[in-house]
Amino acid sequence: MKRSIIGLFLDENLAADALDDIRKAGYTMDEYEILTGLPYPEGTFGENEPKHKLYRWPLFGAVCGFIMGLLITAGTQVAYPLVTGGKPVLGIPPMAIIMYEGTMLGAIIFTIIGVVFESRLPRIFMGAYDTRITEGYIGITVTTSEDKIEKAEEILKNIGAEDIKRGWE
Amino acid sequence: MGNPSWGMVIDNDRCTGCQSCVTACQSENNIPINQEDHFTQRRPIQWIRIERYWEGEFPNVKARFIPVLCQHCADAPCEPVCPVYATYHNDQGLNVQVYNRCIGTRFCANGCPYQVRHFNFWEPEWPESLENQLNPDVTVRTRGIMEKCTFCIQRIQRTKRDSEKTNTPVSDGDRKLNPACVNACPTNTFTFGDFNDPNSKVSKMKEKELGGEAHDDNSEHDNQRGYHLLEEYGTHPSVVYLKKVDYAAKTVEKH
Amino acid sequence: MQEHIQLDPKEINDIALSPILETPKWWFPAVLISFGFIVAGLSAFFYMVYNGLGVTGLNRPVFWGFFIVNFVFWIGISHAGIMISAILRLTQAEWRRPITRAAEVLTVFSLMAALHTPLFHVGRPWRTYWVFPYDFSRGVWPNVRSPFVWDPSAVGTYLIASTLFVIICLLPDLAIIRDRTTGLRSKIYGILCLGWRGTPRQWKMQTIVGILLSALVLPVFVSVHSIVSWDFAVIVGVEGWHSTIFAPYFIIGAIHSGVSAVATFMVIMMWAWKGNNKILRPDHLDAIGRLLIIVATTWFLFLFLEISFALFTLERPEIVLRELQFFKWPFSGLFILFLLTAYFIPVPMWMFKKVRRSLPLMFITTILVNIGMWLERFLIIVPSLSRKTPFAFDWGSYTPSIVEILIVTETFAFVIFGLLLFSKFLPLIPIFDIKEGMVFRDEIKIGRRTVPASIRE
Amino acid sequence: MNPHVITAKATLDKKSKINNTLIERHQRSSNYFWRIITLLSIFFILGIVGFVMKLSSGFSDKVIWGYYAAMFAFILTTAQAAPMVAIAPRMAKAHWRRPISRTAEIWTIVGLFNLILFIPLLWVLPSLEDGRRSLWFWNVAPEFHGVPVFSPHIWATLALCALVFIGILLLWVSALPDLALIRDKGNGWQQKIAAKLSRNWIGTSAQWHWLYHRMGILGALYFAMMVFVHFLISIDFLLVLIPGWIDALIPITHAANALQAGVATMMLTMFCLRQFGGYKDYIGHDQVWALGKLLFALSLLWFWFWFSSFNVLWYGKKSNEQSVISLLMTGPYLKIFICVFILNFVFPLLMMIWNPVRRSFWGPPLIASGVIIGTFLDRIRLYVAAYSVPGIGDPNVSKHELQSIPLAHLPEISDIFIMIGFISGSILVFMLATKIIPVINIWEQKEVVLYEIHKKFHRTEVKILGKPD
Repeated sequence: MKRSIIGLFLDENLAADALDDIRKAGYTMDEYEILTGLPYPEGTFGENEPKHKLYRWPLFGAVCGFIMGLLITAGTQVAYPLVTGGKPVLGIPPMAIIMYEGTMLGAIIFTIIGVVFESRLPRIFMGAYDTRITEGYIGITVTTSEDKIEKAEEILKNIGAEDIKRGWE
Repeated sequence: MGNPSWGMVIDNDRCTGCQSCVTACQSENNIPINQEDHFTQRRPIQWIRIERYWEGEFPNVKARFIPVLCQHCADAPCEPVCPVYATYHNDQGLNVQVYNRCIGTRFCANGCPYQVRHFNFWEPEWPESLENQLNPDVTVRTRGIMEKCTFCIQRIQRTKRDSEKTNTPVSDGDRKLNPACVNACPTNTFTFGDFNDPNSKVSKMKEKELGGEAHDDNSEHDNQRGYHLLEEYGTHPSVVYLKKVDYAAKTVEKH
Repeated sequence: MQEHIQLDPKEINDIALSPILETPKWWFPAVLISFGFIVAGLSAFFYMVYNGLGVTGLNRPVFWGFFIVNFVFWIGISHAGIMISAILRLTQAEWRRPITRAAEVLTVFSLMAALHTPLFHVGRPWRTYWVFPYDFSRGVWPNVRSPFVWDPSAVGTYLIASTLFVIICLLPDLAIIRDRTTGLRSKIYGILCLGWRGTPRQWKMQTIVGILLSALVLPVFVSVHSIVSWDFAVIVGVEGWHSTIFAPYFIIGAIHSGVSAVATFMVIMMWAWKGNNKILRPDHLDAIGRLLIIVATTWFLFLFLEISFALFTLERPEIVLRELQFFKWPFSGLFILFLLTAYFIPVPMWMFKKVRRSLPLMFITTILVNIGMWLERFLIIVPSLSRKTPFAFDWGSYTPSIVEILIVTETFAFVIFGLLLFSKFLPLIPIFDIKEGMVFRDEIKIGRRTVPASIRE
Repeated sequence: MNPHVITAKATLDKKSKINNTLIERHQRSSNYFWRIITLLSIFFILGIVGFVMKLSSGFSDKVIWGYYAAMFAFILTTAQAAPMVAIAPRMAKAHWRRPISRTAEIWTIVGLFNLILFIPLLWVLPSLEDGRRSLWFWNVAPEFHGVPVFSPHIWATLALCALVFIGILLLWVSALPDLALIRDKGNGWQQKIAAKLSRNWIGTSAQWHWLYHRMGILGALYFAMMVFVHFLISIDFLLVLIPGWIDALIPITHAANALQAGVATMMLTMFCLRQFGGYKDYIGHDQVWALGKLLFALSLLWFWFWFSSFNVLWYGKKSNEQSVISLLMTGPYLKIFICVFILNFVFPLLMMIWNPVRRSFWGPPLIASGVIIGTFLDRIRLYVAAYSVPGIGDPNVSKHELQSIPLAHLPEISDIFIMIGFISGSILVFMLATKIIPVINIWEQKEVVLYEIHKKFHRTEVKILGKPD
């Protein structure tokens, strides 16, 4: 059973300090998290840079799409070989066009899936969250076991959070 | 004996523009009667039409006639553009139209430089008195699809069936085989036959009139009258036209 | 150039969400009117289906008319969105921020409009699904050599891509609405935004996907209109169509009309929701105006090339066609109107900063451009068909019927209707993008001078 | 937009340091440098020999001039397009251009050299009287009688001269402050030349304003003129020579290829300067990164232009178009075409989609060299084919169609001499020019120190770019 707590800040520096203290207090990086209403430059709060493998998704998708396109074009023409206008069955230019579209479609769809997956969405339980975050507040959540939660609250209070709320995880 | 490659030779020198081929075609192929409003709307359906051009100033005016029907091109521009294979080239050198498959994009009609493809803008209808003259061998086309000359494929198929029954080869120039327009023409403008059979009448005429190397207006070909309609589009039609013998002006029909 | 107003996130929320949270009074009438036009157009369509295409003005040889013109036109408009958002994203142009979403949404709806135009066009609409390879039972397949099979593949890809693009960029803004609203609405938006919280990881993905998708969608966008142009260019029989320059010519034309459409849309947004004036500034119109000058001039160059190379052949049919196109009434009149509206009126006006920064003038000029571009498509398609072959016997002409006009208005109404609905339920302004811009904007002081600057990671 | 791109550390230096180091680099030249110069001059003399051999063979038969024309077109598409790399980013106010803008501008001098190559072509190309088609519509209708018979020659020459002139003017204007710097701080013969060239530049704000203004105008003019020249050359010296070739896209394709080749040239030049010229501190990652992206985009563009004309010609079966395809692609020049296709499109595409390659120092230059070779082969494919087509006078050539496909025309010894000679010649000119005008733009280099600031943003380090309007 985990508890989670959120402290709200208005000033970026204050939030950054709070994050430092929490780190010093020995919370591991999967316990604390910083929530912002807009994308700050990376590492603004000294948070650790998230790792991701997003760039593999479009490539994989492209390969799938290409194969799909190949099946549609070559497959249909071989299965249904009607001569039209003296054009060769399996003529390159028409196939190239459709295979190209297939490739791009695959790449794009997989990119979207990849993004949703890599940003760990969809998320069912919001945990500790505050609606003011989307209005410019910066939230620092600590999600940890019952016993360590008090200390986190302590830290957030001392550093001077505007507001502190508790939530369930 | 491989597959035939049906084709036609049209001698413009013989054509008098009497339109009997048009009538014959209409009645053979269940083409709805083109009333006046069809023409005013520019939507008549004529699988074969007589193009009429006037030359010169009154009083010495010359009339030129070209019967134009589907050329059943070897490299037909209308075929590859159809998204659903509603028109394709069959093994007998015919450019066939599949009415059931057609969805009516009218792309083929734009592709065809001869403008022999016709679109059913309306549901076809006949006067009461003509309901019973419809040809049972030919489907009546619905609205919203393309249709065009088939070289009277129903006649070709029937003759083939008969010849298979009686084991007699299809005889060249058989009236049962010939398309309606060919039979109807009073001046034998049309000759129909198999270009794959070197002894057929059409092959002989083609050899005589269009033989030798690539046809152009060089002097050694002066006596030859054969040409393909709009051959600069590279469609390789299976209809050969013979120039009108005209000492005044050469190659008028070629525009 | 950028005099700007620094806003804090809350103000930005207020401005961007005002169309959603309180409905302007003109909204319902507008929706009703556009919906009325849609109903009228659709009933005209069913009347046409019932009676056959004879009720249109189409004939032989002019087999393609208003519907195809309209199809090409809407495909053209749809190229704005990706043009603006993708290219400006890749070049990191700061002024893109407020207009990307609007442009993309315009793309999506105009693509939908374009995609249902072929239904009106074909002779048997209830059979249109035959162009898709679905029939495993009978093994009857579509003909992949046909440009009309390339079209669905390309346009479909483009529609899916741009729709997903819009949706994925909407997530953070949906979260904002979720936090602003209460009760059921909040629940719904909460589900829609997939429980967005705004962790660094999520933001990083957002920033990356903007760039990555732009790079991926750009080639699609180029291919789409090239393929549409090949519907015409591959036809050898029609003199005015068979030209190799068509693909780039159509693309640049599409960008011309599309970017103008975006400018029009921006002006409308500024007028409709007064709050937007804090975010959508004349600066943005100015920037788009400059972009338009370049695009328009390039397009004009292509037009010039297309015409001069057509005459270059000096073949009789070509000359006849061009005579009809340029000198014979009514096409001559349309042609002059087209030149004036598409180039000679707007571009000289855009040269002046005053014009570029005035809402009404930009509105008028960009509307003019789109009238011109619609005429361009008309002048490419109809005269070429009516002088199709050397057979003077079969030359034709074309006058649209009321049914066609109704159906064409339907597509316009459809786009407006879609945009209205979107503006009611989703933010037309990319809120988080604006906020990012506010944070990333900076200044460099050099002596007495301050130079606008921006943070680059 | 990505953290892996490090700006060259020189951008962080003080202005004075930049001055001293750059002037020092400019004045010193190793004997390594002079050794290359001698080698190149030897090759160049070889080229002159080939040139004379060509001239001696006369202008009557245009077949033998095919490779010569290709050579001319190649220099036009590479060296004379390279300055765009300076002009376009300067208009877009992109800061990465600063270290290499001068390098790009110096390439304009090679244009002078290309003019020499151009002159004989004027005699090779027949006048309009032989009845071939032309965009000049000579004698097709009474109202066109005003057009002179030699319009293609006249206009192409004027345009080319204008291009070279504008280019050199642009170089001179943008070099003024640096020349003044050498005048003040330099020594030796370079200082004397600089003193003459730098006129009375003292850097008043009026002068700077004048400089920016002129550079903008000249840049725009250069671009317009370049496109115009490519139009004229590609039509009058290429397209019209093949009867039945009606391809409205050719002028634009020609210009686009030039942009691609120009970027490739700059990429390669940059690489050499960095590796061998000793400008490691000035030419950094972000130049390679930006140019690499450009090169990638332009390679895709190459394919798009090629395909959109090929597809149309392939789909329709008009005989004149089929014969053009078989002449230029599937016929005698098939092998060359395949190489071009791979080098100009496939290779860049497959390499550049990998971020590691795009970020590396070796990847983009490698691809660039491939693109340059590809462009060279492409010019050969087009021009040699076009020039090997017999003229209209020939009986089996009609105005509208190419009846018989001529065989592939192999280079003679003089052709090979000319290729070696004139390529090394243009490099020679470039290298000599760098001795007079500093190859790195010193004042733009100093300017960047104003507009590029690295500062702390809460817990992280960010780069702030200023965009003066």
